[in-house]
Amino acid sequence: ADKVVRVGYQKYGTFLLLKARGILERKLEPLGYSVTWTEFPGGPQLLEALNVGALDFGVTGEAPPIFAQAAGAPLVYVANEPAAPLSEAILVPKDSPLKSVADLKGRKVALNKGSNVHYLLVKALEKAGLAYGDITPVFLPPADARAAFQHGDVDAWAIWDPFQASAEVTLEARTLTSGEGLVSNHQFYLGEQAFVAGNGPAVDAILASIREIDAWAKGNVDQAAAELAPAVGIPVPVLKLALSRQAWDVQPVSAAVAAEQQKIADTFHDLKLIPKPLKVEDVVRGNGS
Amino acid sequence: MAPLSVPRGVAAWILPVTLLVAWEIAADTGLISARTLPAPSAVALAFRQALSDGTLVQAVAVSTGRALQGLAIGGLLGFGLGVLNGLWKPAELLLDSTLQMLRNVPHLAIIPLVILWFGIGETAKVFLVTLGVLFPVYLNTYHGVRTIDPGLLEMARVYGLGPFARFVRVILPGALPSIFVGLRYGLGLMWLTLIVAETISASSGIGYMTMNAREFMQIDVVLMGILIYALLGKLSDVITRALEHATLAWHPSYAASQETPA
Amino acid sequence: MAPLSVPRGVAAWILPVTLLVAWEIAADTGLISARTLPAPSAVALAFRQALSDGTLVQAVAVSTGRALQGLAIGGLLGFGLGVLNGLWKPAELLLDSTLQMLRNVPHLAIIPLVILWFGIGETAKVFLVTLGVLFPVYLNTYHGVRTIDPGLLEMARVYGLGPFARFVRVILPGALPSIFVGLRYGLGLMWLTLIVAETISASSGIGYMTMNAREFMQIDVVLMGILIYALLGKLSDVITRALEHATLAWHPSYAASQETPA
Amino acid sequence: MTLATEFLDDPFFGTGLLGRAARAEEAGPAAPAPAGLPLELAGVAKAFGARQVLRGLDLRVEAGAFVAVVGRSGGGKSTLLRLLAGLERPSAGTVAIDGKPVTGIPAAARLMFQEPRLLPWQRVIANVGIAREPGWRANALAALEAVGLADRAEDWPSLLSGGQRQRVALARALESRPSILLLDEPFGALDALTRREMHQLLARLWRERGFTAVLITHDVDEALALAERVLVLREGAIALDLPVASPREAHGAGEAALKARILAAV
Amino acid sequence: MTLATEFLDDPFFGTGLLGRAARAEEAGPAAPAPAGLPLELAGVAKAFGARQVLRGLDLRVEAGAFVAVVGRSGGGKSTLLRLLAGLERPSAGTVAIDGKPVTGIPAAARLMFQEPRLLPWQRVIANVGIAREPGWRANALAALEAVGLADRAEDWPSLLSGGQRQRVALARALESRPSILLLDEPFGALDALTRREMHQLLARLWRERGFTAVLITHDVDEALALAERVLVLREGAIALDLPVASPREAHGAGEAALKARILAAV
Ligand SMILES: Nc1ncnc2c1ncn2[C@@H]1O[C@H](COP(=O)(O)OP(=O)(O)OP(=O)(O)O)[C@@H](O)[C@H]1O
Ligand SMILES: Nc1ncnc2c1ncn2[C@@H]1O[C@H](COP(=O)(O)OP(=O)(O)OP(=O)(O)O)[C@@H](O)[C@H]1O
Ligand SMILES: [Mg+2]
Ligand SMILES: [Mg+2]
Repeated sequence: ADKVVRVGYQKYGTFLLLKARGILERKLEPLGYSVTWTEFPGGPQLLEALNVGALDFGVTGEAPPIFAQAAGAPLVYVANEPAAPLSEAILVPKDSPLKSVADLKGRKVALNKGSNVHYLLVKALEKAGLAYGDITPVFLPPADARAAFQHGDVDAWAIWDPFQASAEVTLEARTLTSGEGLVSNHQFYLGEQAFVAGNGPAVDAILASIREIDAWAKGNVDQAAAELAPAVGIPVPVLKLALSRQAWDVQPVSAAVAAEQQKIADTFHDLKLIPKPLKVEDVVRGNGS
Repeated sequence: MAPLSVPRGVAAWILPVTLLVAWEIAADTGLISARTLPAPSAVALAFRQALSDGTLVQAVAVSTGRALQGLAIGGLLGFGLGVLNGLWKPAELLLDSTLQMLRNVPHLAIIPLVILWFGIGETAKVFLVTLGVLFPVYLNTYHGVRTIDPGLLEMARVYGLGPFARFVRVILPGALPSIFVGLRYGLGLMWLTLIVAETISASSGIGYMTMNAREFMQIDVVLMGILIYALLGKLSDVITRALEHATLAWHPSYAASQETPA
Repeated sequence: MAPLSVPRGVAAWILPVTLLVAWEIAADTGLISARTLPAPSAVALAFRQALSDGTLVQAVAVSTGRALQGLAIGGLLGFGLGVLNGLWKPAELLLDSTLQMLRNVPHLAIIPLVILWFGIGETAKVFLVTLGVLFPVYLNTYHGVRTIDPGLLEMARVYGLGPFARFVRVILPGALPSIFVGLRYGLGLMWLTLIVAETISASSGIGYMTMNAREFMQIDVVLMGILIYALLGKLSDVITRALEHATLAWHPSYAASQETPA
Repeated sequence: MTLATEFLDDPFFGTGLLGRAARAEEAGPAAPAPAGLPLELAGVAKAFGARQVLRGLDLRVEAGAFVAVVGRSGGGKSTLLRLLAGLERPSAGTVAIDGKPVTGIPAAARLMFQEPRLLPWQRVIANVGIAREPGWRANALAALEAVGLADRAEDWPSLLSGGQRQRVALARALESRPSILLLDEPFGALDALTRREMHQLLARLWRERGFTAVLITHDVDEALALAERVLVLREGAIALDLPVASPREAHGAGEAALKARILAAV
Repeated sequence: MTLATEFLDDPFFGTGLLGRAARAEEAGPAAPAPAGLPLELAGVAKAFGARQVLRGLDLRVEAGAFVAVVGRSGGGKSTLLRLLAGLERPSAGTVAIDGKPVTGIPAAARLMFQEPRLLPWQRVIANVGIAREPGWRANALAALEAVGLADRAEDWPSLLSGGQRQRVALARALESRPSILLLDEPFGALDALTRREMHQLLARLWRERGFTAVLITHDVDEALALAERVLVLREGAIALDLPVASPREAHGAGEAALKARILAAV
């Protein structure tokens, strides 16, 4: 194997299972590729590496690729997992007086700026008839947000799995609303433009590997949880809850998914999170790239 | 090598300006792609933009406020502990080793604890800056106090100077050059810690601005942040130099450095 | 205050152990909830677990490798630059100000650039540690060299010592106490920078271990990481003290500190 | 010589009762003219590690006496003064000032060290008035004038010549007006003429103020010219204890004999 | 006195040709016995800021001469030596060694400073052999023995007494075997007997090695005892230039007259 695929992964997700099983290596070997795996603490960092050409392929949530595209990163949407709206939510402490999203008016909500829950919060407020300006956003990365949440510094916390599940189980946090009916919450598989354009068979082999692992995971949530738990450092029951809410069926990015993604981009533009509007469909695999 | 007969103020800028020009040329000729590293002119544009819409001034003002509070508290604590441990053996035995251990704990790692203790408000940020400034000031003050000429201390005691007079007239001036090194370092760390501190629920400040831009891959803004940090470093340097000049006039090496420009 | 007649090695641990015991008691009596801050015994458990499954040893080994490489490069560079700028005015004019500016640039902010330059491999991490170690060593070496008794340098020149002999016999030993302060600080920063460096695509090392645990809210592992950092700080302290003891035997204050335990 | 005659008109170093009264007025009633205090060393030994420097030294110096100590280089003279100033603890025996054993730094004694020990970060005048007693500036300037360095009052010490530094240290010791003045080779870096002026200055102040003086010198002539009593320190003990009659007489024939005796004892 | 006689048997300070040959062998053929070099100052002036220290000094010293310089404290004696050692640049005029103007530090000259300037981080013996020439350890030990400090070779300098430090500095200056030896009050901290021994040592070495010597001293007797020529420096110029016939004779009647002339000139 004289060609290399550089894959970026995060601790929590299908790629960790894939890596453990060696499926990808087996599928790419005949095509003359070897695989190097690189772990990243989050989607933005993963795409940062992809942007400067240090990575060929990776997986993130829905928000990071929008910022990467806005920054001109040479990325392509290759595929996505189905919607998993239950995998993100707005939580409140168990004894909180807040009963509905509308009660958030004038309250402090912790969230990771520019993440999928940022979009969720906007949508949830919209639905409850509140303006974004009616709440005070407190931007914190998950670990810090949890500390603030526990400490009572914030009234609510918009968060995704597995942090969401962990807060539900260990802090007995109450769900104000999940993403259901508000957002779709996809996972995206993203490739570097030149790599995707020049290595079609390899990309297809990667997708085939993901399909294989998805199929396995769907039927073996318990075992998947047991396998991931030591690496992630999250108790098995928590992980099981998180994984059970996840959708497992990788598919090419459809026009509908692209359109949803476009809505997120437009919302972020309205929030001035990105400086200029962008067209998601320009960087979807198969759409001329 | 040809003697440099340019004034200090100019010589100091030769290297940074050369680097900047080289970078611009490399960017303009396409040697580095603008996507991965925007040209200085692009950064200048971001600069002008941030200046004109007031975000930059506000960011610097907010960060400066936090930085100065942390500097005041951390600097005084570090100085006090340095003097205490430098002069009083039991304190040194009891505290120094613990301080050396605490010093080694990364700010990034203790952020959850800091939030638990201080919440997500300004206190937490100022606390982190305090920690950042404390240790270099402590270490250098301690070293400065320890290495004071014991002959001069003996003299002061024999000439009837009480502890306070000894401190003001012998220990402090003797340790000052070293304390300034600590201050110099502390002034730098003050800004560096702030970038960590401003990941705690900040919505303003240059650390926040830079990290936010990094998250969203606005490389031109990140570079602008880096330049601002560099300029703040230059500013700290100018301030410390002025302080040294004012207080170390008696010191052969400090006095000389000001008088002989080449 | 009663004289402390305990040996240095014991006295140094009084404070940390007291804190630990107080924390355990507070945790056991429910004064602090175990969820927000696990008891030391819980941390000890995490420690034993990590030790027995080998992850801890491996993490420390990997990090130590990176740290030592960065220390070697950064320490030598900082030392060299400090000596150069301390001795040779034109170099100081040209470089010092730029170094003071670079020093002020946060590691967190330049990670995108570092990835751009060095990729996501080991080089990038070692580069960051190098940067972290370079500046304290530079500043303190520079200060040490600048403040050497000019009378001794004159003597050395009059007695026919060439530049190398002057360096080895006058400048280096004269600057050594100050260089050790820089080294002490550098040894600390070495680990601190590593935690930042190990957020770049690492999957091993104590920085990674701690930050990962932080991300997934394993507070006991985070605390274990903090304790390990503290112990590494203690180790650095012990090493520097031993070095000081070995090389500064002539120095009244360093020699004394070793001989009079109270 | 011009300097020595100027002292007469000097408000600080004015002669006799007049000058002393003027000074007492200046400093207020809280600072009476200091009088000498007696010193006593009984069986004093001092060792640094294995090196026995002083062995069983017995010495009584009466209040207001002027004692000179001579001895070989490395003979323990400075160590003796450091014991009196409380900077060293004896390995055996006791050191007492005014009948009270010395613990800590006795407030009554001032030591002029063998090296100048000037604070490099204080101007010359501030070094002289190091204790900052009320009116120190005028007193320090007067003391500097007495040692011939009034025009260097505002210089940094590092710009002075070796002899000038020594004179600043001397001015500092004199300005502090102690009951016991310990001088460790105070004139070693001075030329013959300046040295003679300083002799006169010291002799005059001793007569006026009545402090107890212990002077270490390597110049036997100097010892004979200034002291009432000359001690020879040899092998850690007092080898000769010689009273000198009317010490301030000019070089006579008797002096040569004394000098020979002292040199033989050294 | 015991010390002075020991030099005769000493391999390093051995007398006459024998000693010199032994030394030359030791150091190899690359180090010939140094001979003195002439010095010349023409119209030399030196000012520090507004303070004019030397004004138009003219002086020729022949190769191998022994010149003593006396003058008031702060009169510019040390400055003169520093000019010769290349540590200061004249404000006007030229300083030349062996006909060549001094730029930088002349390799031929060694200056024994007014302060000991010992490296605190080197043992006494390493301080003496600071230049680390081949065979330095034996030479340094011999030099230390000559100044009576062989038993302190392995001590740190900070543990020495004032006079001992000065003798270490003297040993260092002698061990370096220069063509021009500049001595700035080398015996100021020594007692009369040690001083006399050091006089004999210096006189002997000068005779044996033939270096040019410039000695600053505040002791006129010392100047007369050692030098062939005594210069008085006053107000920045040479006020008296007095040749001394057969300088190493004992104190005679003529000497008193010379001394009186010198003191009058100072
Ligand atoms: N670097 C300097 N800057 C300013 N003035 C100086 C400097 N060096 C010496 N002087 C002044 O020059 C004069 C001559 O100094 P120098 O050391 O040559 O005197 P000296 O004859 O050796 O005196 P002494 O016998 O006291 O050692 C003094 O008044 C001194 O204060
Ligand atoms: N702190 C010390 N540690 C070890 N030895 C010391 C210490 N201080 C002095 N000595 C030794 O004690 C002896 C006496 O020293 P001291 O300074 O009293 O001599 P001195 O009579 O003043 O000599 P000099 O005339 O040369 O000044 C010397 O041999 C010296 O080396
Ligand atoms: Mg002495
Ligand atoms: Mg002089």
